Amino acid sequence: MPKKTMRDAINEALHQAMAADERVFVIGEDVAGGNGSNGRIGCAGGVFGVTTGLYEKFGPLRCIDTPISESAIVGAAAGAALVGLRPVAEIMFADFIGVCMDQIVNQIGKFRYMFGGKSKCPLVIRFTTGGGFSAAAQHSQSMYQVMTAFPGLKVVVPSNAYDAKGLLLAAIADDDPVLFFEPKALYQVACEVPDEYYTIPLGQAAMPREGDDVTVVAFGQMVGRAAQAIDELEAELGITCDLIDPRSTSPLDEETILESVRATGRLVVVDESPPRCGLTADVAAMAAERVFHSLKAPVKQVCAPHSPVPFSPELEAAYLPSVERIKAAIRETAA
Amino acid sequence: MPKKTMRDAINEALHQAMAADERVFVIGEDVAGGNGSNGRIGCAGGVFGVTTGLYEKFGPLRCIDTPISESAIVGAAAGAALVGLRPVAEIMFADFIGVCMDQIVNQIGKFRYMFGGKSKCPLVIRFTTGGGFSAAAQHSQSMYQVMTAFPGLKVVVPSNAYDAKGLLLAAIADDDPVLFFEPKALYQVACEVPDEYYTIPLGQAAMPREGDDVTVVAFGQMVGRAAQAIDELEAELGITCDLIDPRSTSPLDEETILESVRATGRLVVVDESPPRCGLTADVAAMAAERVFHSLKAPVKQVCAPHSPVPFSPELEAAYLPSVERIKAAIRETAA
Amino acid sequence: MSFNREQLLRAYRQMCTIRVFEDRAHAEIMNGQIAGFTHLYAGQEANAVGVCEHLGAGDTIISTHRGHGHCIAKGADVIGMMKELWGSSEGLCKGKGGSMHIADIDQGILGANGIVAGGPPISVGAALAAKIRGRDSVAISFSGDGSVNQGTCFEAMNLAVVLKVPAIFVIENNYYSEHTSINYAVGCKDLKARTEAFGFPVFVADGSDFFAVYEAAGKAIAHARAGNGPAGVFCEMGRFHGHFVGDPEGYRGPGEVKRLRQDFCCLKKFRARMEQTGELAVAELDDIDAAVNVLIDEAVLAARAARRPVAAEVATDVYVNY
Amino acid sequence: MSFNREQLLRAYRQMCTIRVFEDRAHAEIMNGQIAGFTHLYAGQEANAVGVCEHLGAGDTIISTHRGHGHCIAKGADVIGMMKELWGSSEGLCKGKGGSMHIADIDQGILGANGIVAGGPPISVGAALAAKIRGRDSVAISFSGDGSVNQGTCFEAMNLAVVLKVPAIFVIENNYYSEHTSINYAVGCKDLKARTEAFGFPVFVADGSDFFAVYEAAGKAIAHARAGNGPAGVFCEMGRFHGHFVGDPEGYRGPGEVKRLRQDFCCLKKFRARMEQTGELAVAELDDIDAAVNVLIDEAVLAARAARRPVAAEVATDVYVNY
Ligand SMILES: Cc1ncc(C[n+]2csc(CCOP(=O)(O)OP(=O)(O)O)c2C)c(N)n1
Ligand SMILES: Cc1ncc(C[n+]2csc(CCOP(=O)(O)OP(=O)(O)O)c2C)c(N)n1
Ligand SMILES: [Mg+2]
Ligand SMILES: [Mg+2]
Repeated sequence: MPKKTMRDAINEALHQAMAADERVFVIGEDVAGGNGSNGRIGCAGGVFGVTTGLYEKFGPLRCIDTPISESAIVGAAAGAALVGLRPVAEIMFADFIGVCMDQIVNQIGKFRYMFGGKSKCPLVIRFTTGGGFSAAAQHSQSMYQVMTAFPGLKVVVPSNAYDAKGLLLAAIADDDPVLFFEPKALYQVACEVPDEYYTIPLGQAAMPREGDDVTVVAFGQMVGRAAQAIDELEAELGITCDLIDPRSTSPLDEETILESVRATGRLVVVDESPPRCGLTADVAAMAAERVFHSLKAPVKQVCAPHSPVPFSPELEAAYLPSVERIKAAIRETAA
Repeated sequence: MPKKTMRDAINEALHQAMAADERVFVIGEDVAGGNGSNGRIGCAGGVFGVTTGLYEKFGPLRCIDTPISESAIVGAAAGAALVGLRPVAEIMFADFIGVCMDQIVNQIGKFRYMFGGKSKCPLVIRFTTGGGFSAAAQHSQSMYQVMTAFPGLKVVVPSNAYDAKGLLLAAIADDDPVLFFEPKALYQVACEVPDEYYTIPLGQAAMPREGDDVTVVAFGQMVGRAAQAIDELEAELGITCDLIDPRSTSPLDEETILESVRATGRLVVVDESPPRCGLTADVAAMAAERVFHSLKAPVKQVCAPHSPVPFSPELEAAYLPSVERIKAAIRETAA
Repeated sequence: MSFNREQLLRAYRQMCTIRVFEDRAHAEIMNGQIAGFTHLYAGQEANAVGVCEHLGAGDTIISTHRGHGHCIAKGADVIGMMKELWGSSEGLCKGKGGSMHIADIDQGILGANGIVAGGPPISVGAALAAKIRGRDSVAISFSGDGSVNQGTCFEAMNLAVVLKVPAIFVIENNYYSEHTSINYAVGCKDLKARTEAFGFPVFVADGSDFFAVYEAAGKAIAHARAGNGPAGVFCEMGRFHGHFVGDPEGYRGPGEVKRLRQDFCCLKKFRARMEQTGELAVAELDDIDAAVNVLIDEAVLAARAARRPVAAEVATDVYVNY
Repeated sequence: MSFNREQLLRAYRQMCTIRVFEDRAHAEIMNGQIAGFTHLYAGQEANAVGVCEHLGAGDTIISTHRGHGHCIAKGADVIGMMKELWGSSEGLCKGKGGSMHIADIDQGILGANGIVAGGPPISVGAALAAKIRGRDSVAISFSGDGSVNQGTCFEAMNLAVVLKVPAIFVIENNYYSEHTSINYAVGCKDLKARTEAFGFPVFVADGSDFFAVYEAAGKAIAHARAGNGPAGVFCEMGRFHGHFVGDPEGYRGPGEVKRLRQDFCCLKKFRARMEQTGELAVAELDDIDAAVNVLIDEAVLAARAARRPVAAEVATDVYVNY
């Protein structure tokens, strides 16, 4: 199978979704690029190049550049979805949810409920998420944990190129609004990705490692680090773990997690967001409530400190959960 | 001691803070009311009347009406705080964080960190929070659980008039930005409130009930319901509980909670927000991580369903955690 | 502009329906029959009707917190609406939305909206969909004189120009946002000019005169339908009730509401014109008044009798599937 | 407007310092010495300097993602800035902020800002503080031609008019927001007019001409200081580097950057004028160039040698106390 980076896999998904369904269009800042300039329209494909080629292929009515007006971008996607199209909006950095949160949370996320189940709002909003770029406090937040709190929205965070393609195609085909968070630190990471169209259902976890001693749940960028930690621990100490990558945080594949914890009795949850009201607490609390009697040791949360994301590379490295910290947590839990 | 409603207690706190420190001013929509009209300026005092009398007492430079521009309101407070004033901004409903989240989360909450500890941003933003008014999906959210996730902000949610006054005066005197969530369903509830100026430190929980069997942690509007549940259970079954009202969710008085759980071995957490990535999970996970070996039973979360807040009074009553549901959770945990 | 009898009868009936609906809702709220926050549109009817009488099935509107009038004008079922105010599961939104979220997607009503200026960006999206699909439908958003100061509203206006989509921004100046006058909250001297500076024409009318609104809205809609991009409508009008039911209205000048009800009542103006032109007889209008009163009586009775929601309904209708 | 020698020397030195700082930062980023996203101001120096030369200790500025120039112009220490770009704990922000968040509150610099149009509302607050305290200070916010389409920017403009505070909105039109031209992203024909429609005067200047900017900014600042409320400055200028370092610049027309560097270089224009008027000698300007190059060399050496932060510093400086 061909190897593709996550960036290319997502780009391919967008091409295939747009080719398959003429209701799909993309909208966002510089998703084409060059509009109004003396240069080439379509020169950008998003600042990370993820929408490259869509303008050439599908033209200005389906690859739409906008001013820097995130509320209007999201609102425009919402309105188009309400009347039957299937927009894919791009918000460059998840941090910019700050300037368009109302449209996402109070509008899109609530239409169906407020309207008594009589509307559908099938759209996807793509964001880049997370740290690893020394992009500092306003361009490095994960935010998916915060959006998981809001009923009416679905939230996806892939950890590899293969999943990213299948999940995005599923998200675009989904009749509910989906927030799709792309860990920007993984854009250049490649794995085997089929050329054809395929979907991965939302709400279904992957289990990239299976083992007996500890259940490790990790999200997005942290899945790779958790896998490395697990592999090293197996080699070093013979500890084996289930590694669960929920892939979507809403819906969350609770059963896969609970079943694993029932078997191992030990749980470590890893996420790069700060500790308060996040996904590590969410999953840990679920276990403490629903499989308490299976638990043999304290549940462990490995996450960022309660601070904004720092700029300096050394500080950011200390901020994000490292393979070492994950290993230490697994070791302690298994002890 | 005189009895005062929460509305009056907060109003008194604002009067006293403004009288004590000329750097304090209030700003928001209709905090005075009547500007530009043929009627009386100062006619409103906020839509809930909480800022009544401030315009008459302190004049137009310290009780400032604004257009409906929440980002600009919060930003204006932020800028004034950065240069040395101590603004108290009013955002009418916590739900409106949607239209000003960037200013709160990415600006105010991060200045000090991004600027290497060289700035202070001493401001308070007051919001009404929570359900109970049939105000439906866009005027009933709690939101304090979401804001707790963001480092750099302090978050307060009082459960009674006495605390509201002391906490607000502490918040205004605090050198960090404080988000102050006022449960609107409690505005008309009265208790004894001293006339004089006093403060209640942030990060220090109250324990309105003490007992042996179960630790109950409840937030804001839910504290009263939890107290009723506990009182009924004591009368009916002789079960006694510690009831902990954290009063601020950030900082959270972790020690008081953990100490109580160490003693009771049983924990029920009650909040009116939906279940995902909220405060019930936050507190439950903390217990499962840090006092796991003291726990004798599954930790219980009592919260709203994963849905927006409904309009219909019957539906809203079913949505918010009831005394009955809290009792059932305590009973099960104690069993 | 000329109207046939049917059009005239229909316009009057629509305005009258809104008025009676609102006045009755007011009474029922005062009686404690309707919960929540309700904002009444009485006094502004000519604006909603003057705009919506131009619209067809493919066109959409999106409303504000003050949504009843727009919904009725665009064809929402008043009985379903009244049941919704009552919080019944037979309501237009199964009692989940209430006054601030009344919607009827099938009628092209993208909802009342509890967030000031929540609607305009969404409306730009509906307009964009029309452009993408090559249809000639238009998308209307209603905004108040206060709402136009919210950032989302400005963004929507600029985006509509950039994308050249058939979005119509209807600005209803009822002089107040809550307790604050437009004279204070809109900093510039001329809101029409500020709006036009975004790059589209704004047509002005007396918002208490159906014929004037109809004409201005017609120009705006024709402009947009013809593919010229967005347009605006700007009308002044009086709000007869408080901002919300229970508002003490300390911001009103002496005799203000009385004067508004006297001089800026669209029903009175409509009747006066009919008397002048003879196009419709007084008796015909009286008949409409009577029929509308019967309809609203029925709606209230139906709402009172309608099924109350049960707890199991709380968590449904959140997702299509989850 | 007349300038004494000291003023002229200072203005040139400030512009030159920005240019050399930026070109060096560019080189060091290409070398892999500086991490993160960096946006360079080279080509726009006259704008920052022309505005900031009017300001005193009590005045504040708030910048954008493209913040180095504004910070230097308002008096930030360039060595501390360079250390900050390097992510050192000796940096102006202890390495926690980096290029996008350089700030120096004591100098009245309320920070570069990674959020487009994050600054204007905050600047209105600083201006409001001046009004409340009865001081005559002004608060400057810089915005790009793309940033003016963000809702927060519009809200800030209207609020400043409503509150009549001394906020100055400086709009830097460098023709692009990222890869998109102002011709596309600003829907209206005339951005100056759209801005003025908010209710304050906007003064226009050639942003590559220090003297022109200084004059326009002077009018705006005088207007605001005198208690007349906000004002604007609107300048065109060229951005010599890409939007961010690494930008392939596919949106540029043929020869565009070369032409900008040729015709819209503030240093060249300044030197040409000095030659013409004889106010300063070429040698004096050459001396400044040399001195500035020495300073920036020193800054880079200092940044390379500066203390690296350690893990324990990650979670400090979040709160005053917690
Ligand atoms: C974002 C937001 N801010 C504030 C409010 C509270 N609010 C509801 S209606 C209203 C006034 C709206 O004024 P206007 O736009 O003139 O509409 P009108 O009420 O006059 O119809 C306000 C401030 C809100 N619902 N949403
Ligand atoms: C809210 C927000 N949206 C988008 C971005 C990404 N972004 C950074 S700079 C920029 C372009 C800004 O253009 P302009 O205002 O003209 O400033 P210039 O870069 O030309 O100085 C964009 C879109 C951002 N930082 N914040
Ligand atoms: Mg109004
Ligand atoms: Mg620009």
